[in-house]
Amino acid sequence: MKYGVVVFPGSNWDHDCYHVVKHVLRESVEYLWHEKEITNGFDCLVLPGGFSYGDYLRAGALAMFSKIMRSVKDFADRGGLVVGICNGFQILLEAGLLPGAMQRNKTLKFISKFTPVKVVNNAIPFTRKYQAGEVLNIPIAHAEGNYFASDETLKRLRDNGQIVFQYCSPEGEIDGASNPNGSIDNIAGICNEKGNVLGMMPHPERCAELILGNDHGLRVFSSLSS
Amino acid sequence: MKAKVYVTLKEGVLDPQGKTIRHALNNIGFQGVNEVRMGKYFEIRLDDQDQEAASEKLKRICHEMLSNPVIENYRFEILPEKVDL
Amino acid sequence: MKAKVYVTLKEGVLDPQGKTIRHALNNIGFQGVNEVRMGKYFEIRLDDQDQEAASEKLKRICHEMLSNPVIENYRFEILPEKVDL
Amino acid sequence: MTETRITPQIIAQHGLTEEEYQKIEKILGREPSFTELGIFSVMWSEHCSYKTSKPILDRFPTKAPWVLQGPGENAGIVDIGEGLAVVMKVESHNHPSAIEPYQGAATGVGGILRDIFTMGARPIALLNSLRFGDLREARTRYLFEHIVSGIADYGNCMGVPTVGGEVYFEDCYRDNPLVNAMCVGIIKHENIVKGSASGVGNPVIYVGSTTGLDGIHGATFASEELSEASAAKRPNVQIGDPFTEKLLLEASLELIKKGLLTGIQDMGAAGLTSSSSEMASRAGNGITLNLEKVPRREAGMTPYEIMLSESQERMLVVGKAGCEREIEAIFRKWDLQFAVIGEVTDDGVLRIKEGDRIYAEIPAEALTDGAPQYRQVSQVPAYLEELHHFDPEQIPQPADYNKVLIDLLTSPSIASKEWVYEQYDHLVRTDTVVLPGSDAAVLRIKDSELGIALTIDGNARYLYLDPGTGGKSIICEAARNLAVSGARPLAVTDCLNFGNPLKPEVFYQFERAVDGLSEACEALRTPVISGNVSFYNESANEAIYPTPTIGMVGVLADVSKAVTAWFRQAGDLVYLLGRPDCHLGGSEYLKTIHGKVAGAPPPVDLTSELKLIETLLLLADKRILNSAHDLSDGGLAVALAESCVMNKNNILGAEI
Repeated sequence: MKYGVVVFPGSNWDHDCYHVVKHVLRESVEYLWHEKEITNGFDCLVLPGGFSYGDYLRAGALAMFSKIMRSVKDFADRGGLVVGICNGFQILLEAGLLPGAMQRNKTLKFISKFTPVKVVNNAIPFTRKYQAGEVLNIPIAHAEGNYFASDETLKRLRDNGQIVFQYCSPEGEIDGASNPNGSIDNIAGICNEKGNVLGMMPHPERCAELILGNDHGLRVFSSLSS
Repeated sequence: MKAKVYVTLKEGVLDPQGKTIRHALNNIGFQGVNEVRMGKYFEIRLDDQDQEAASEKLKRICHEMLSNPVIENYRFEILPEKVDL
Repeated sequence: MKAKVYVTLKEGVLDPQGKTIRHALNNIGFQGVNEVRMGKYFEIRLDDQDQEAASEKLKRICHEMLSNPVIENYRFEILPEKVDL
Repeated sequence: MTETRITPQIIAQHGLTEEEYQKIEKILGREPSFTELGIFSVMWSEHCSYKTSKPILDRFPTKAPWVLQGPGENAGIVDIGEGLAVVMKVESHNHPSAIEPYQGAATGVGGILRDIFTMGARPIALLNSLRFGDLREARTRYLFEHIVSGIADYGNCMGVPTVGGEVYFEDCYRDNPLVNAMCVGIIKHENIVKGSASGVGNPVIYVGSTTGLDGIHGATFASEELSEASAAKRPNVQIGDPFTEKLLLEASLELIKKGLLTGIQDMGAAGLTSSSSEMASRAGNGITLNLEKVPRREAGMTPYEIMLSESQERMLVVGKAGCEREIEAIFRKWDLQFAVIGEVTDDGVLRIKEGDRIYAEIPAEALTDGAPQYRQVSQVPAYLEELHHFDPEQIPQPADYNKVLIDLLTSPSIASKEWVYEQYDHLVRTDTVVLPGSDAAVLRIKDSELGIALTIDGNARYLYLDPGTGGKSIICEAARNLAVSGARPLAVTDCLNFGNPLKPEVFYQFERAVDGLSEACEALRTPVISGNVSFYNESANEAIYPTPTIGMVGVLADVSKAVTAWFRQAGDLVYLLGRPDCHLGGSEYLKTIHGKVAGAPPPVDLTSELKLIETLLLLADKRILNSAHDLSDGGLAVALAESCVMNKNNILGAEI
């Protein structure tokens, strides 16, 4: 597996995704500067968390115009694996690679804490090594994670099984009480129809080593290897 | 050429900030505030002298960058340079 | 009664967002964008029927909550109810 | 070269005394120009020259085998082994935060971050110490909410985790909140860079945001130089731009890693003036600046305004001659504005030119070390006598101990600060092993077994009642917070927040506090490696409590041996270490339950404190402890309660 971690001006989590892939998974990985074209030979692109362009105007709004995004789109269209984490997810939404949009958390505050998340679809390349319905405890850290989608988009997401992760209670209940940011249907992560592009707000790279609390997030990456 | 751009949320799209502000206003004693919707306001200064060209350019700027078509509408007004904003 | 409120940064106060947006617009080929200033826009619906009372209330709402008097100015327009926003 | 005529009134409005002005004339051998007067007034201000506090600050112990850089540079540096070092400093941004809480606090974080990465270190953690008035007042809630979100937004955007801190509520801070921001970075010894303009002929490069009229201190009066219009346009609030700062961070580290520069410094207080004169004087060289090359935001800015502007997110870099092309390529990569605005000279003079007209020619050393030092009068505060007449016997035994414990646990200063730190990203960089809420934050270092522990502590009430003992006790508290977490305390960075030093009672508090702090730093072998002094903190023209806040770093030989503060499993034994004698003086119990601030703080026995620390380190090293928690505000009962409920996934009880 060859990973490419895209670095936008303002990306913060590029180091951490790179670390997990290189040192924990022991797979090959390279940084991809946002002004470069993507050469072939990559199996998975990671759009990391952070504050690309300071999240000015809208989270992820300005990063969408980086040169690299054109080749990220082509890569995805050709079936390449793309995962957007937190800011990366926001960029995928702004770029139209995933449907819907992010709004400010209902509390209007930045939220940083470990949060129970349920694996709803374990049939895409990123979630193969999870059980369906498995409850993970993954950190979230964002101010704009309140996912919105129109009714017909929501219907399509449900019908095609494109909802991959949902916020839940420690026991797995999906209800208002366990929704940290007001996201519609407690949505924490979705994929495109083909299932090769995943966007998720929780940070799997932050819980990929036991020393950091748990390794629930590691399988989002390790599911891709054989 | 100067332009004013208003970017607002589409009907039916929840407005967490507007809702919180209305709630806060009631808490500090403002009665009769039925609804608050929050959007973005831009003042842009363009070189173009010609109204048509400026309007064309603004359309693309608003559509491609300043607004997110999934959840937002935009409106703009173009004012001749000498008008004080 | 409906009101439109515009909250903008005072002159001389740095606007990092406006600066970055203008820079991004130039980068993607929009020439002649000299300045972008970003502010907030509110649409508020009030119970008050009387223009005077509404205006008085709006002044306090803007001063106490919608704007930060240290770095921001505000302006508002009041429109009779039936006008479509 | 003269511009405006210098009058006694202009001198006074620049905060300079008649004697100081005469000393300036002696240094220059002539009358100063208006721009020179502005430069002297800022460099000889209390904030930049420490002229009132320096004689006292010299009492701090600053040496130890592991100290690589003590006070005097952008930040202090300590060795932690394996060729690695920790860079650390704390700064205050109290007055700007009282004017505009969100931007004031945000730019405070921005400033302290720059002090760290200008030493060549990658910032890896932020902490903050905040103090407010009574939460029942709307203004206090407003300051509290906006200061916290200002700190959160800036730190989160920079991708540096905020891992710890403290928040206290005391009436004396009502109009004068305290915002102390601490930053820690990590660096390999060979990458350490000093803020000095070495290498005659090297280019002096300005990089970052454009220069505006914001934050120009000193005289705000009308003269030819400062037209009424510019005075009106001169907002006294600086706006933070964390995105530009993130670009500055990455570009600076890249420059340093590639060895393309000999010195770099943040344009902090007094902007271009302090950065250029300090870098020149440290290297024993001079700097010539051509102001027409300075990127600016406003047209028609005068040399006076350019030299004194405090616009944010700007750095001064001394590049290696010949490397200009590579340096500029890195700035372009990170889309940063830059300009070569001068060069290093060998005459030790700060020369300011615009075009070919010279506006200032001042020996750099006179600016950085020439300020006169003052011996203030010190006098025992009258309140001390009266407050020490406190007889604990007359405090009635509580009728309902449960209610007292609940009242203590719900008092804002003791209650959980989760509402605060949940707004801070404390996990970015995936190194945070012990999260906020325990006694100290612990971070791992990738590719090493080492760990570092961080805390920031203060107890203003103890110092109010006895500055000397209070000073000793907060050093011990910080050291204990590290030791209970399994880390050996190494060094201190201090933020000394006090009232007006010209008041003898305040100066007594300052002097006694520094003595107490010094004595404890000496005994516990935690030298002071950096710090900051903030005077003139007044509330309703009454001084705040004497409030030093102590940032301390400790090291763990093996980060897997870190210890946390919450109980782990039923059946474990609970030990109380240290002398269990009882003191109510200055306690939270006395304040919260009886509304009294009186008595003397508990006496401090430094030798037994050192023994306690050594014991805790031994226990942690042998992995005997399941948890360890420091007794501080609220005493034993609160500490036990906290250990029971801190871990929400595993709430336990305790039988004592």
